[in-house]
Amino acid sequence: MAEERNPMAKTLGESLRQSGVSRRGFLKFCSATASMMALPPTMVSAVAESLEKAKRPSVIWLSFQECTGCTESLTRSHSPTVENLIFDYVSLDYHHTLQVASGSAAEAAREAAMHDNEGKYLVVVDGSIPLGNPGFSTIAGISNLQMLEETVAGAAAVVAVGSCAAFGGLPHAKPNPTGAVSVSEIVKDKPVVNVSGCPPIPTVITGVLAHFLTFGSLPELDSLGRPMVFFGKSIHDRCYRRPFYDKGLFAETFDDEGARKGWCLFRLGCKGPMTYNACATTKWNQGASWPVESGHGCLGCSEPDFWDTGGFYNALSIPDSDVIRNAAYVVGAGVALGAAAGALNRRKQSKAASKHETVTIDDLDKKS
Amino acid sequence: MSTSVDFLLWVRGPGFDIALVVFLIGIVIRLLEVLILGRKPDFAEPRGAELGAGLRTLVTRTLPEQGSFRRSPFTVVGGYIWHIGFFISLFLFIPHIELINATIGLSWPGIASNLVDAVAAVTIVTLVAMLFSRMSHPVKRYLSGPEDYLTWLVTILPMITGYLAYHRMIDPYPLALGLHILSVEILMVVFPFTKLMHAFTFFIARWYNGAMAGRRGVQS
Amino acid sequence: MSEATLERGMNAFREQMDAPIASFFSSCVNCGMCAEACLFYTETGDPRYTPINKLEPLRRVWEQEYTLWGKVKSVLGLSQPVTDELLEEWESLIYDGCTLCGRCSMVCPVGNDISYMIRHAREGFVAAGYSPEGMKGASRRAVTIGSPMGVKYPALAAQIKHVEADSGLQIPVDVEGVDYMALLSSMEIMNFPEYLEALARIFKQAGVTWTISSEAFEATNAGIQIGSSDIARELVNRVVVAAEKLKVKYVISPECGHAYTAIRWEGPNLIGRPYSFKVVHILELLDELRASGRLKTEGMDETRLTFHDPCQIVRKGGVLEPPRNLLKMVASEFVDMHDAREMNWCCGGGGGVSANERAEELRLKVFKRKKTQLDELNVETLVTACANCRLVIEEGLEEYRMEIPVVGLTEMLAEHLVEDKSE
Amino acid sequence: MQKLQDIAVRVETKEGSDSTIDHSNAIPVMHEVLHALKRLKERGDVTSIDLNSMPFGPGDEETLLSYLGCGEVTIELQSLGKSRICETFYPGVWLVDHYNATGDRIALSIEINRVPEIVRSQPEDISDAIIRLEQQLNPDSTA
Repeated sequence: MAEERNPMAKTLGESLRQSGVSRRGFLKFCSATASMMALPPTMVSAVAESLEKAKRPSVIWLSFQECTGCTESLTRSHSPTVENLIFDYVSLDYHHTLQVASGSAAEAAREAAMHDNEGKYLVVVDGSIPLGNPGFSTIAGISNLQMLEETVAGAAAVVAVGSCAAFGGLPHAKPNPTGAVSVSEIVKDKPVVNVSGCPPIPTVITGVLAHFLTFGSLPELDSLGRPMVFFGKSIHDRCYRRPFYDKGLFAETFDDEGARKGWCLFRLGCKGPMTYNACATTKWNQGASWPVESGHGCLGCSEPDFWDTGGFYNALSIPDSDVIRNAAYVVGAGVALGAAAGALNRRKQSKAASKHETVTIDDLDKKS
Repeated sequence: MSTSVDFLLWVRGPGFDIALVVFLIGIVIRLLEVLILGRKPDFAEPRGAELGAGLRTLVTRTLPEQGSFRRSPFTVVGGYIWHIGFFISLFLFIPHIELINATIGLSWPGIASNLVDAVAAVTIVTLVAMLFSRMSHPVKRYLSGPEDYLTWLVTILPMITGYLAYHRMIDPYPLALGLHILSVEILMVVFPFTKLMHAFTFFIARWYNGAMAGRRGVQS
Repeated sequence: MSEATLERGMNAFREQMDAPIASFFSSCVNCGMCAEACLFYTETGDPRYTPINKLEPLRRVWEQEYTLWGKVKSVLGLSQPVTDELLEEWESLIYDGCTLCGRCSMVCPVGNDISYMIRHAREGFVAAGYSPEGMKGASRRAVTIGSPMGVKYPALAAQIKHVEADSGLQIPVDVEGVDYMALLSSMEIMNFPEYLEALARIFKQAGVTWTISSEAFEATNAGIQIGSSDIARELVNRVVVAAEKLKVKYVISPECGHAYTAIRWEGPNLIGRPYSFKVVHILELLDELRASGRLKTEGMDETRLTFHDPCQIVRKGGVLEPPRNLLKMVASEFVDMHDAREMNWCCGGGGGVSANERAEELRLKVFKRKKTQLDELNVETLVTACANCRLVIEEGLEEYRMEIPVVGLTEMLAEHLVEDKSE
Repeated sequence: MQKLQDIAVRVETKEGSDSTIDHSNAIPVMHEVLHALKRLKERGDVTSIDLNSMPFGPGDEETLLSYLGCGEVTIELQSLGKSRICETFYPGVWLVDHYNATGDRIALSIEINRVPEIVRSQPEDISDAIIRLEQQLNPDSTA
């Protein structure tokens, strides 16, 4: 009975074997897992070795100021499916949207999971936390901040899923009426992984969870706390349209010849060069496509403040101002000032000429 | 200025506007300051025409005089490499062309980015070598003051930040891009107040030199 | 009695400022290439002799008084003022260490005419009282006596008599209405009287009507060398008055470099109007006579010889082709130096340096440049067309124990003149 | 419900034909395969290339798969869903295509090996087989 209630007692290897999965099947599972974690195929045996001993961690999923897009994304995960995920990888003990329990039963489940897995459970957060007024977002009468703080207290690590949780996201966009902040601005004493994206790629969410399951640790992170394996390269660097960029072939509008030929979308405001994510390789919807492949530039949704970078259709480096008009005024002002400076110089010149005392042979010497 | 994106937004917004104002006003003032001074009339009977000789010198000074080349090949070759490299990086790198196109509507074909990358690397190395030369060559060391080192720094900074941004060696990218733009803005702000002005005034200088010599019947 | 003061010097610097100078200072990038064009640097290795560095005082005046930014810097106390100490230190650079040869102006990649600036900078130095004693003396003698070497007309008259006796030719003096008025440099009167005889013989053969003015025979202009337009104006004016009084069509500048610059290029600007006559260099006139067939020579000099291009006549005077056209008439083994014509190296004594006794050691040191050039060629004779170059080179050759005779081109031509048998 | 991958995506080309646009990311993979095959022959090195991590453009994967084709051997694996393993036109180059229980692809890779690892009978499974076989033959010997 205790075993039933605490799924972490059994290793993944044991539970798979018990359910009649062969070693070959296990290896297949490991290959898929390695691929999901974006690990090289040479890592499959290491993955297998770890997974053999791995225990399904308890996961508590908290949703704050969010749109449920992240959960929607997760449920679109095909590798593994969300069912696989829950059955094979984790014990999802609390999730607003997915759990059957509701009301006080739901909160009781959360508290039980926290109690039973003290120090070992994983907290997944989607959505930002309003600091402006705790009342802006509450669950069961508990403010987001309070719930986060008490849930995280006994957690092993926190995964901030989606750009809202990772960087504040849309609620944080100017002028940020709710005073929204990211998870990492509140949680300072636990490791926080940011799985940014609006929404994040489902495989990336599951990949991070799988990594925690497999190795019992968090993956290597970049400077923004994102897993390197998924966020280590820019969209631009892995974009199949990159050769067009290098050749200077750009679509000018969304329906011109260049757009039909699949040329680079840089001029249409693509944020690929500044955006780090795995879209270009992992793609979306069972590998069907991704934004650039469907003909629209990257919005940079996995980057901090992507909402405030001055328009989705403007290139990042382009100045906002009307340069030609400003330059005209400025040059006009320059001409006026320059003419004045020039006139001063002329005056100095002619004043010197008028002050000129003829040099004669009698005043070649300096008298001291 | 809490995040790198805020920083980027500032450098490409108000920062750029400030730099542009200083750059343009500064250059126009400097040029007018020079030109309005004028020249005294020359009553000596000319042997040759000023115009043709002046224009020719404008072009011919681009090539070094043979003897100077033999005596200071490093200065000449290094100067060529980094100037050309700088201009290739500035004007033939596709994102720069895009920027110019987006701001003033002029466009021209660029070259492959990896080629620009190689050119930029060579340019940076050459600029470093030029600095060593400035610090070690007796004449250059003697002539050099803080301004010479400052202008070197503000010239190499956009090259380095551009290189780092292109290779994503600064994280996060908006910070890299912001630093690159900022370094260019520093260059623009410093420009009118230093010897960097030679990029504009050398036209005037060469013309006067050629014209004055041409008047005497010598092609300088 | 007035005196030279820093204030007068500063005023002169301010007065000299014009668009060319401002554009030159704006353009300098301290690349140091002008050093390599200057024999004072190449032969001493002292970076202070870098041409653009010689202009530091003028540069400061430009930056601090003629640029908005420089004015701000001055107010903030970020710039160093021009002081007596600075001028004193720089005096030796701008007078002893520069011959105004203009070679640096030919190589500057941004196009700076450095020697133009040095000529103007000297105005400030002289007004502030910082010029070499030797040049001051030459100026005083030129103004008071009429010649920097102290030659008065009686001395010339004696030489004329001597030449007339030697050659049996008449030297016309103060003849009105002739075509040409010839000028001489004191050195030609005192050291190379052959020049006068050569003129007489050539002009006789070519049928040129000419004269010498007893009032203004001196071609040299110490004012140009010391860098005082006021003194230069006084000296040029004497020539102009004499030439206009004698109603000549042309004034002939002799084989003297800076005399040509003074009378041909600076003169009209010093007196502030064009001349009523034209100025030709003797080589220009000879070349013209050659071209029109009025100058006939016979025989060829078969020694291996080369031509030293005087800076002020060739590079800064534009008399490029005549010397070579004329040499071809009389020399079969003519070779050019490695750097010749407008890129020739200075003898080291121009721009007043030869009149500046304290610069002698330096002048002889930098003569190594000419020595190197000559060593490369292995010539037997050196021809030139400037009395000052000639004297400086002769001294230099003596210093380095080289036995190469130095000949004036005009005299050389006269030696090969076809003798008129009709008389 | 119709699956997304079942929606026919046709890449439009200028001529409007069905041929796919080559974004030329297939050729570099083919080169990688060639080098791996040489290593397999010379040193017996096994290589596996995960195609999920390739920055393929539309049509690139199709192009690559059509280059590789399907050769003499095709193996179907039934374990935690179906897996299709086939030797390509190039012996030693295998395409390993894993699906989950609901029929979604979970991994696609190229393995350069004499026989793909996953096809070999695993020692653990062999041990298990021995036990089960013994049980089968001597149902009474174990309790």
